[in-house]
Amino acid sequence: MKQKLCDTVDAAVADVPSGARIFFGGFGGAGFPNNLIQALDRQGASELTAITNNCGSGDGELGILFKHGRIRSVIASFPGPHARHFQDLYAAGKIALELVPQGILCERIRAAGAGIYGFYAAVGAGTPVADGREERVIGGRRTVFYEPLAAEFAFIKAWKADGLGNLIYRKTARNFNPLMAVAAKTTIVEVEEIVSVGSLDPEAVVTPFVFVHRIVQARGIHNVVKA
Amino acid sequence: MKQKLCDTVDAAVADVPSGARIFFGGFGGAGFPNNLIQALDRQGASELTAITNNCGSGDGELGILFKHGRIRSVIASFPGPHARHFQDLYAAGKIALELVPQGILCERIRAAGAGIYGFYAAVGAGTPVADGREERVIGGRRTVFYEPLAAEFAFIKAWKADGLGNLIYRKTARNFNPLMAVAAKTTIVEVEEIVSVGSLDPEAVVTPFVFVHRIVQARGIHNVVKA
Amino acid sequence: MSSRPKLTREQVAARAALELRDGDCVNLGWGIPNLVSNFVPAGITVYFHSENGILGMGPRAQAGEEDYDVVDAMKVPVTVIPGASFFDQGTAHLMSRGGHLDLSMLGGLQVAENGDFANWKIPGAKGSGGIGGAMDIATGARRLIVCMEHETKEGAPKLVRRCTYPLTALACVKRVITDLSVVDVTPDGFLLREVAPGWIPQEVQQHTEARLIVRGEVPEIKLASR
Amino acid sequence: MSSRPKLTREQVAARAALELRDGDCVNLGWGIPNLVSNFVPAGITVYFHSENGILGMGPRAQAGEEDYDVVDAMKVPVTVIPGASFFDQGTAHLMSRGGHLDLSMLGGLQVAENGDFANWKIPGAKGSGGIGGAMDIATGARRLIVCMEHETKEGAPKLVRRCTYPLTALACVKRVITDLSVVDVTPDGFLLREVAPGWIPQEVQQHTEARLIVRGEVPEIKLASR
Repeated sequence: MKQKLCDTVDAAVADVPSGARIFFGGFGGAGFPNNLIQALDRQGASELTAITNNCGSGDGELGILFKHGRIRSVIASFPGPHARHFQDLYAAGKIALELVPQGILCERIRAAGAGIYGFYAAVGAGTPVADGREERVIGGRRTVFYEPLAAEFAFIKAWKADGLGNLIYRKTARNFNPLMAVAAKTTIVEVEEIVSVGSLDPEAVVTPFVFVHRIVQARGIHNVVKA
Repeated sequence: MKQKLCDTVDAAVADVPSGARIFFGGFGGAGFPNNLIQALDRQGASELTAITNNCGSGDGELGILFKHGRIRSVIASFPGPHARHFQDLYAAGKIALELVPQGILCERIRAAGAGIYGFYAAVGAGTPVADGREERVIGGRRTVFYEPLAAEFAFIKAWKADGLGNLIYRKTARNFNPLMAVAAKTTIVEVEEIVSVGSLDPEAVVTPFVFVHRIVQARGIHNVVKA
Repeated sequence: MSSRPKLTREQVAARAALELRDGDCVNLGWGIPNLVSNFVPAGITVYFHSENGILGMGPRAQAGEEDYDVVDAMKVPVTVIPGASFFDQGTAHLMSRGGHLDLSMLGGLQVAENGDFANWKIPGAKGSGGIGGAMDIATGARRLIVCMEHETKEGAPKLVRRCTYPLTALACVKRVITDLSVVDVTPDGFLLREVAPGWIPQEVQQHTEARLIVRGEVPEIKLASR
Repeated sequence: MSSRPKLTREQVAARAALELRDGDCVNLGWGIPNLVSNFVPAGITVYFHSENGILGMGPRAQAGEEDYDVVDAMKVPVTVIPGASFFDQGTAHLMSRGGHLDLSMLGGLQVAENGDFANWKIPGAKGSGGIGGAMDIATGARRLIVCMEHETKEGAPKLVRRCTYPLTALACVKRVITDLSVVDVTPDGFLLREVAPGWIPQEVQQHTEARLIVRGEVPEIKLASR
């Protein structure tokens, strides 16, 4: 049987090489794999490509990786004005950025996991997002071609995992996490709690274990101090 | 507030016009909207296009609609050797059939609901499914273009609905039902039980109510006699 | 020029709230739209959609009762109402892009008389900018209402003949609600529906680059009482 | 020709079961593959995938304990094992088409020496035919093993130079397990790995249209003991 449980977040990210392409889950402060991100920072891999909705708040979330110059390229929907370290690097021309509409970001990630080689959507037609992209009129509507977005690693956060890697999420901490789980070669999840196999309701599982490769129970850095 | 609850299955399908294009959920005997199907048969609309995985077993499931000549066109993955009435009509040249690979059928339906105007997949390349379709090599792989599949109505089966139309399904009776729910102009669901708004766990809802337009509690024709 | 004041942001939001119908599923974007939920008319229930995966978002969480796993698209801890559901961000945008929401309201930088819409980038502004969910929401909206100031702080018109800012989506806006007017996008251009109290159409036109079509009497904006 | 019998369907399934590894997620198609779950080697756990939305499908339900909302792709009431999950058919095929399953086993009509595969339609057969999940599963399979009789009932070869039947998928088969042999698809063509007990490579070749590459001694098929 494949052993997926890792003892520490550091062990879980130990083999991430420089130059890796990584999904990072999380949105609006919820569902960020903050402990994995901190471990990756300690590990020191650099020249990373980050696929993420946004680029951190100050030193928080992805901020620390920008602060320490680990990331050279970003594919994101909304880097964010509070992503200070990212914005500094961007202003200095030290980082490449591809802006993707948020729902299209979701679909491009899902497509990579679903064996879809690209799709057309009306989103982005007539906007700078369409620059350099194929356009096609379908059903009378201007549409734009989007290719899938895969990654070598997904860093995600879930609420509970069983020992196999079946996952459930907590409320809006779900966000990008289940989508990213399906599209990475190696999906690494940090969870609040590990439960026994068979204790999750089969109908309530959001991410079936086939999409999960490493599981680590993380204690320490939460998204925010909860009330 | 929109009133979605229908008193009877007959009321729920009363306005389906001849020539309508309808999704029918269900797979392997589970999750078929059998009571809605029977009501549609009583209602008498004809020249229908059915989008479905299969075409019934004898008189069961969709069988009755073929028996009574209600359907003129089928888009299906596996009509089935036991779909006797369909097969008779097909052999007599009285019915049009488009065969679609099952997972592609799912994706084409989902695409219609998701604002996706078409996609490429390797599935079907080099097979009769690709006849008449655009092919494109993407990332070294031969792929085929698939357009979305929308419908005017979705006939689906769920386990429980609340009064708003939030749905949960039971085990493998889920199958195509949540996919079809998102892609029809009017989604009609038959359920075993209607529960009060607020009694379904927000995290367990599979089909949020925004996709559901009519709800009817159906008693009578079950998929099979349960043990 | 009129000496009457323009509407406050809250008043614009209050007027926008009159667009809500009982049972509607509605996405509210950043800016003035974010205030609209404070003015839902009495006696109706509106199911607010948040692109991070909520349908049925309720008011902000009370101090001390915040759950930081229940946040809106602006990171604010919120509540949910009975009948709410949680789902992933892709499903949230399937709803928005797929045309499943009854109504979407977004803040805006420019709206053109053909319905083109710009709300995410001011040319020359510093920083990376960001798109967020606006493009999916605007493109897929069944009914998109833009709520914004009628002019920029510098007095530049925002209801324009052609957008000069990078677009969010083509020909998507149905109605614009500003601190001076309510304007519909029609095949003929902008149709002036309502003016701010004390303002007359000619005055509003002076603050507008695009031509405003006026048909008969233009009533004053009625504010929601609450 | 050998006087030794060919393997039974159960024996083919038993041989195929030796391909299973502990913890594998596996889809089993119609025909001989459907029997494989009866021969899972002792001491390992395999998570069977069903395209109607199960990962972790267990044995058939006992008589009297059937739940007709828990069926496999052949409509048979089944059980689930600890760690199982239910999901919609689209997610089930995201798994298959997206390359997430460790192993897929399908029944076959023809396999070509370039790995092309036909399993859904016999030219001229009556009826509409049907594709089902086979194309998604075959196209997306990380490792596709075809389990079938070596020849048709009429004695026509099924391991062929080029498929003449309508294809299921291009260049997708990795291994074929038949009642006469185990054959791998390699860049050079079919490599004969094992032969049925009592058979020799030359005899198997006589039942095969495509050329079988033989490298050294070809061992006999060992059947799972259970």
